[in-house]
Amino acid sequence: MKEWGYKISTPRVIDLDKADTARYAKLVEEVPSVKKCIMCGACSATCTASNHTDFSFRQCHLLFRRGQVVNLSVELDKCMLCGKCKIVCPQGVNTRAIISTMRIILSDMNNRNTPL
Amino acid sequence: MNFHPLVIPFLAGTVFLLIMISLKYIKWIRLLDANQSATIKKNILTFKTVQAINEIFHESLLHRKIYKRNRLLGYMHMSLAFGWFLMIVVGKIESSFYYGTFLDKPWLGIFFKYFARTPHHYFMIIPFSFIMDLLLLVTLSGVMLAILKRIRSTFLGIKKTTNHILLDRIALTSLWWIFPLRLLAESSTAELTGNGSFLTGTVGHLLSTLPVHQLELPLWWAYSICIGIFFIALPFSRYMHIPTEIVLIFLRKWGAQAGEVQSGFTDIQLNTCSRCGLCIDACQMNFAADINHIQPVYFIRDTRYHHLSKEVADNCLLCGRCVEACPVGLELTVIRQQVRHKSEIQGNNYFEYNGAIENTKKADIVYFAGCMSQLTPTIIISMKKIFEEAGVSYWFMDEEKGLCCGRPLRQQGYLQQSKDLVSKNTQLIHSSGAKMLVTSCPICYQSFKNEYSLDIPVMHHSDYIGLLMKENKLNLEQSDIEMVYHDPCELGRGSGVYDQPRHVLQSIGNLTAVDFEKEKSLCCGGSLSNMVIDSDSRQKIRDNTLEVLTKSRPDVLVTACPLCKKTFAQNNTTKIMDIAEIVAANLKNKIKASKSIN
Amino acid sequence: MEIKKQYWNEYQKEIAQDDYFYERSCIRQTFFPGSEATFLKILRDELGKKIVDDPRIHTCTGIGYHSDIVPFDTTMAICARLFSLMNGAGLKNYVPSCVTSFGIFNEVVETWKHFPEELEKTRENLRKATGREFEIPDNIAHPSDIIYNFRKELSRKMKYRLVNRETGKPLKVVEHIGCHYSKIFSKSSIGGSEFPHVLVGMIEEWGGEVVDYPERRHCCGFGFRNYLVMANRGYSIANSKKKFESMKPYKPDFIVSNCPGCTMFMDRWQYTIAEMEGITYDEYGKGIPVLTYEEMTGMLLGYNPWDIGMQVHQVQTEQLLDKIGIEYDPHDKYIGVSGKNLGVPEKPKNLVV
Amino acid sequence: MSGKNIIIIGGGPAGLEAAYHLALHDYSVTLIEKETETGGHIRKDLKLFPDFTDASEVRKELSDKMMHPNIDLKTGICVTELFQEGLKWVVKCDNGSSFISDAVLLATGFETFDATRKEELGYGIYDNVITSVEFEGKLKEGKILTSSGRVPQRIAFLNCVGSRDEKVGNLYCSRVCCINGVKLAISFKEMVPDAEAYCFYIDMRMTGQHYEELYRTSQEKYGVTYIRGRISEAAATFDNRIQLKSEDTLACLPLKMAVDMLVLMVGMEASKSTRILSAQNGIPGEYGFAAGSGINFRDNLTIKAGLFLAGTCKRPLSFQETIADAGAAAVQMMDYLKDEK
Amino acid sequence: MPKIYDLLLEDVRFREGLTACMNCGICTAICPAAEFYNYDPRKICNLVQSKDEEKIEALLKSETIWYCGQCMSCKTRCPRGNAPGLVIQVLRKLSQELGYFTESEKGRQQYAINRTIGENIVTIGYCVTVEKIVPELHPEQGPVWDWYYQHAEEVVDRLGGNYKKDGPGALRMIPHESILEIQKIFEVTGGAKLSDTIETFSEEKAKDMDIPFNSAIEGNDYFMHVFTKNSNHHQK
Repeated sequence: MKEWGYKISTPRVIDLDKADTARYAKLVEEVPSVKKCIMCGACSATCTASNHTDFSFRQCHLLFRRGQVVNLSVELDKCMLCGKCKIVCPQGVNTRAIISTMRIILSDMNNRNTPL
Repeated sequence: MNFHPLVIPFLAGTVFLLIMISLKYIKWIRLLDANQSATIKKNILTFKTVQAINEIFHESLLHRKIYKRNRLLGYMHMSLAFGWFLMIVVGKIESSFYYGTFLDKPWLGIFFKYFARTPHHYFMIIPFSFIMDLLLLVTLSGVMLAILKRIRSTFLGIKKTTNHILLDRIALTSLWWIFPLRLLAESSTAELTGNGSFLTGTVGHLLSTLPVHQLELPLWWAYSICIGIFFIALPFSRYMHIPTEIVLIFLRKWGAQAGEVQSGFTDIQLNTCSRCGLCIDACQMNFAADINHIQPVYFIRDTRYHHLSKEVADNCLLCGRCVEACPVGLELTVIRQQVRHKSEIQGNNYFEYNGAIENTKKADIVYFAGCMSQLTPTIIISMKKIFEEAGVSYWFMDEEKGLCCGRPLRQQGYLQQSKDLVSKNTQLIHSSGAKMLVTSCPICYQSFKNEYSLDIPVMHHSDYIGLLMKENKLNLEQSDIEMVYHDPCELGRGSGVYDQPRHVLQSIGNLTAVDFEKEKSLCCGGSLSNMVIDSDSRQKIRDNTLEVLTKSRPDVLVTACPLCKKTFAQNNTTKIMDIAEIVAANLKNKIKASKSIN
Repeated sequence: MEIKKQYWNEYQKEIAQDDYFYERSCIRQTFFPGSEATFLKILRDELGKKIVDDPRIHTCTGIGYHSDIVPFDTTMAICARLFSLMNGAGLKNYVPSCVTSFGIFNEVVETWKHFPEELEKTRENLRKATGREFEIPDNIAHPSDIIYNFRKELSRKMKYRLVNRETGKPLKVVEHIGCHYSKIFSKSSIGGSEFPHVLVGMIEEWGGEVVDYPERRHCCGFGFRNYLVMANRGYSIANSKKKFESMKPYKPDFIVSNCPGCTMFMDRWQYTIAEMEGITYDEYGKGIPVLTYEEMTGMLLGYNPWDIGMQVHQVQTEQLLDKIGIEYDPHDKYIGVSGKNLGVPEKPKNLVV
Repeated sequence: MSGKNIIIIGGGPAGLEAAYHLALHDYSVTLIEKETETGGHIRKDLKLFPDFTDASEVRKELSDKMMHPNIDLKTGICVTELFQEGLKWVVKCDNGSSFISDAVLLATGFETFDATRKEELGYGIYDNVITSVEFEGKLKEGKILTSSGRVPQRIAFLNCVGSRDEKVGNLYCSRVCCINGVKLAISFKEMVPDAEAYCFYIDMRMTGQHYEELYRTSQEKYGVTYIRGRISEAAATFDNRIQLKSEDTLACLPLKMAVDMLVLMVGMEASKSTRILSAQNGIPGEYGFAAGSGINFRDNLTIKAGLFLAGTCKRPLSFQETIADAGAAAVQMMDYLKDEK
Repeated sequence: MPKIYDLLLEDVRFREGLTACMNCGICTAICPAAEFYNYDPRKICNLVQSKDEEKIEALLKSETIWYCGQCMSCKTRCPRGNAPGLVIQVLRKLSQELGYFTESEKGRQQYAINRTIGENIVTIGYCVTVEKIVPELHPEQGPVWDWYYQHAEEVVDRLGGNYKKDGPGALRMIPHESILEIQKIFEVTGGAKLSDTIETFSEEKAKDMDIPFNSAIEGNDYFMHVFTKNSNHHQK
């Protein structure tokens, strides 16, 4: 076999034609208030975990929305569920429930090895 | 004669019941967790056992707790339980006398009048049938009340009664029928044989207009069948609480406690719930937010029958008001947390970034404000002033980069994650060599007290301020300011801190009592423990609580929890202050509190 | 379609009619020397134009500049020297063979317009280094502009059309415009940045049909440092792959580009993808031929394919020649200048040749 | 009668509303509209944001006001010349007629941005790329179909087309496209509830009353998806859908998707008449709009005594703002005509 | 040392390339690098316009600035008339002048480019020629190229070239005087200086990483290291 010294890069684009939105649908069903998010980032600004690491709830939630769930559960584990985000959210989004529900949805996925 | 096929339904029921109960007992005992069995073994042969028996007599038979709370309701339970109990005992004695032996057929007591048809050669007949009629009358009065409760619960001072499943209805109806049928059956026999007394005799005469001969046997059959049905339904219905409560009382007296995961002891508690529904009225979700499908009675039932929904499990403030209301003292909030346990998401080392956090500071006191206090900076400013004023050497543990105490995770069933935080915080706290930990957040306080095993005392600032005052390190300005105090759930019911904050406040101004105080105090609605409830319902609860608290139009509503403060503040018709803020604002001479606090 | 035409008319640029100064391209002359020769031949023999090919010319430093090892000042001065050579030849119309050069010259001239101090600095530098003076050309045009300009004239001289001889249907052609031809200054491109007409004009004039596929405007992936350093080539190939996947459903007969780099890469990457993953983007596993616009023109004018360099493509071009019905001598393909047979390149594992 | 007469150029909301107020105060008003019917852009609308009022109701109310005896409505003729003679104003039209008045109100409105100027978005090239105006038209017809006659299952709205864009020379914000996009997305979801609607935006500028609430409703009730990013290019796919490329700037990742229909929320530009007439009278202004004599006060006045401005000939305004502005202009004209002897 | 931001401002390409960015992401949307690397031109512009010296310095030391492929697609579309591609050029220039480029894997590659393209320009007058496309280092060039490479003169000249000979034509030998002029221009305009800078910092880095380094390319481990090393940590 020929030695190339490199391999073809894979795209890292959000492809909404391929992205699996079933998980997000499930999240909406469990935590309807997620729909009210305006991505203002107040949650990430106040986050106790973000004080220590680059964890961003807003980002995680958006990636989940867009079906970008690779390594997301590892990221979600950084949350301590302290609840500050919920208190500062101007839209009354139930942020903690979103985190917990995303964790459960993702872990279900891991256990069964089948996307929802 | 001493046998007739009509006793068969009764016999069948009894045998079945005894088998079922013993099977359940065995299962539960085998499912107990390690420390539970250990403590039980330790205490089984102590005076505690006697105490248990005493309690069983008072609670299971006399229903003292309920009686104290609601006399009529207490009487209802007592008349049913104790009345029936005595009828069985006295009936047994009577039949023993009659047949001259204690070892006669077990059913003869239950169907005594039917079999003892020739009473006249037997001298004790008068007193015994009098007592038996009396007991029957008492029991019947209980049944009347029970029926009345079903029809108009408010008559017994209950706003909302339990919405029962079919099985419970069957058991309930059969139970209700037992005693009227016994009355009719005995009366008919009395009419024929003359073995009745003031009740059965009289009713018998009234029956005489009917063809008593033909009626007697069917009535006895019906009586027996009702008992049979009741006994067969019992193990599957709410009435399982009767045989279970006894076990619970023993185990509890022997020191058994619900752990962080479910065990046989959980099962016992699940079966002990009589679905009386007293928790429904106690629950703010019910009376303030009109959410009435998630109360402990339903939660416990669904858990027992294994069809608990995530929503029912999670939709609870864990305020603990139901625990206070529960007549059989179930650990309702603990069981909720048990079922929330999220094993599928367990793992290890969730917060690797904790590694970076180090402490080099040494101090006498570690001050942990808590995440929520970061959103109420005036509490933190006030605490700093108070420490300064009192000249305390302290280390502000979470001033820049704090961690969560771990309780919120625990409450949602993320036990492993929670433990990771506990161990890191423990390490930090000990590293400071402090002699005491002070926190501004009741949630953290509970956590440090019950979920950490720290080798130093933990105090909530409301308590700690009292201590400083005792040591004369703080003097406060007395004024005629009108205050009411709100007991935060985690601080009051959660940790039993009721009086200390009140003492502190009394030395600042006039503290007016409110309708629901201390054990009965209301939740602000902001609780972290409920991840389901929407913001509208939260607001309903908050407003209802505020209404109660501010009835006396106080100048200030004082609380001792940043979360309560934040929640109330979102609709503040009245001025809301944390106890630390009002103290800092009223420090005598020395550093005067800044305007920002008033 | 109407709207596109409107853009093309809007973006008509000034192209000199005669007297050109030619600058060779590093990549073009290295990989497709025949194309440059063909261009000169077409201009001189077919169109009878004057075009100077000065031996003293050299790189514009473009590749070095865009891979950041050559400062802008240096690049400006180097361009200035090339201009002064043009001035020396008494010419005013500059024709850089390379699209990157074309971009560089436009950028340099624009910079001088906006920042006269830069122009002064450059004059100063060139004087200091070489004692030369220079004047900015009146007109900078890419060879493809010139071919486009004379497309009708050439069309008349053509032996062949871009038509499938069997079916009589127009060939489906994918055109790829070098990014630096159109994207840096839309005004410098015929048809503007979005729908450049420079190749479309030739293809449609000569009977072909242009394929409009989603990734049409996407870069070929050269990315300068991204190809120059072996470790980065995964980026380079991935971008071409993206284009191939996007054009595949349209079943194009060939690809033509006006950029030296793009032509070479889109040819070589098809080979590499075939060898790495066994994937090709045509039905027969041969790949889609990639031509330079000079080759396309020369081919249609009836030049011997092996004289204009169609044998130095990795994706074989015979399939296309046959479609159009161009006669060629297979034995002539691998003959060197001296007339001796240079032997046949070895066959790839997957790509059919 | 006051004896004073006034000419209003432009029969859109501003012109009509102003004409009515002036007529009420006994001025004889001549209103000139180049189209054969009045109403301006409102005629193309089905519903108005933010409360989904029927556009036809609004039109009716406006045209009813034209019944006033003091108003002389002249439609189908276009003003070509406007100049001052002494204290009088002269208006010449393309049909040869000319009018004289004591004051003139310029209510020449706006034109929507010509989307073909954003080539990369493929308007006029790909059939399924349409403008917000055309989409509103489809709503009016009561059916939304792609060029191939299918009901779109996925549709994208792109904000800021022709606004906030140096490449087309419009640095300003057209102010109403954001809310209009929300309105259209909701209308679409009401028609095709199970379809997906995406709005690509840079900032959601919900400046008017109830705008923000409507935005929230669109998310909560209709599940419209908002992506913060500007679409960079649109291209037709093999199956004739539209492939979009943008960045999801909040996820910091490039984003790509195919939609059945792309709707360009075209911004407002100064109308031809505004450009011509304000140029003839040396009225200054940016982007071809006519500027009033002051930003804070005298916004409806011009440097020329007797020449007034109302509505979107000055700058992008919402319908409600235009009506308010027309009233203000009318008052200013009356003040002027009172003083002027 | 002056502020990095001021140094950026000194370059016309920076002034040309960045006015106020509105973070619309239109550049990232069609950026080929953003598609295959953890790269976002919008974020870079936003970071630079924040004028946060610390962040900018970190940026100059990062992998990020080296991902751009200089296709300039961003310039075409920006609604504020910016050109992130130009900004990148200036950032890279500074990263090299300040010696920060050796801090990143992609930055270190500048050495390899300098030793190939850079040297070619000043020695043979072109960025590349046939003999510089060594098949071993360019496997993707394929068998046809191998054949071409072996018979360069025969093939080139048949195709109308003038391989390594005097006079005009493709791949001819460029007259010596011209080469000298090129070299002089490089000295006067800082081209030579930049080349030396890259060389010196790279040599230092080679020492730190203790990888053998020598002035030739053959047997120069550092060259091969930067030319071939890929940590594959460039997507996230």
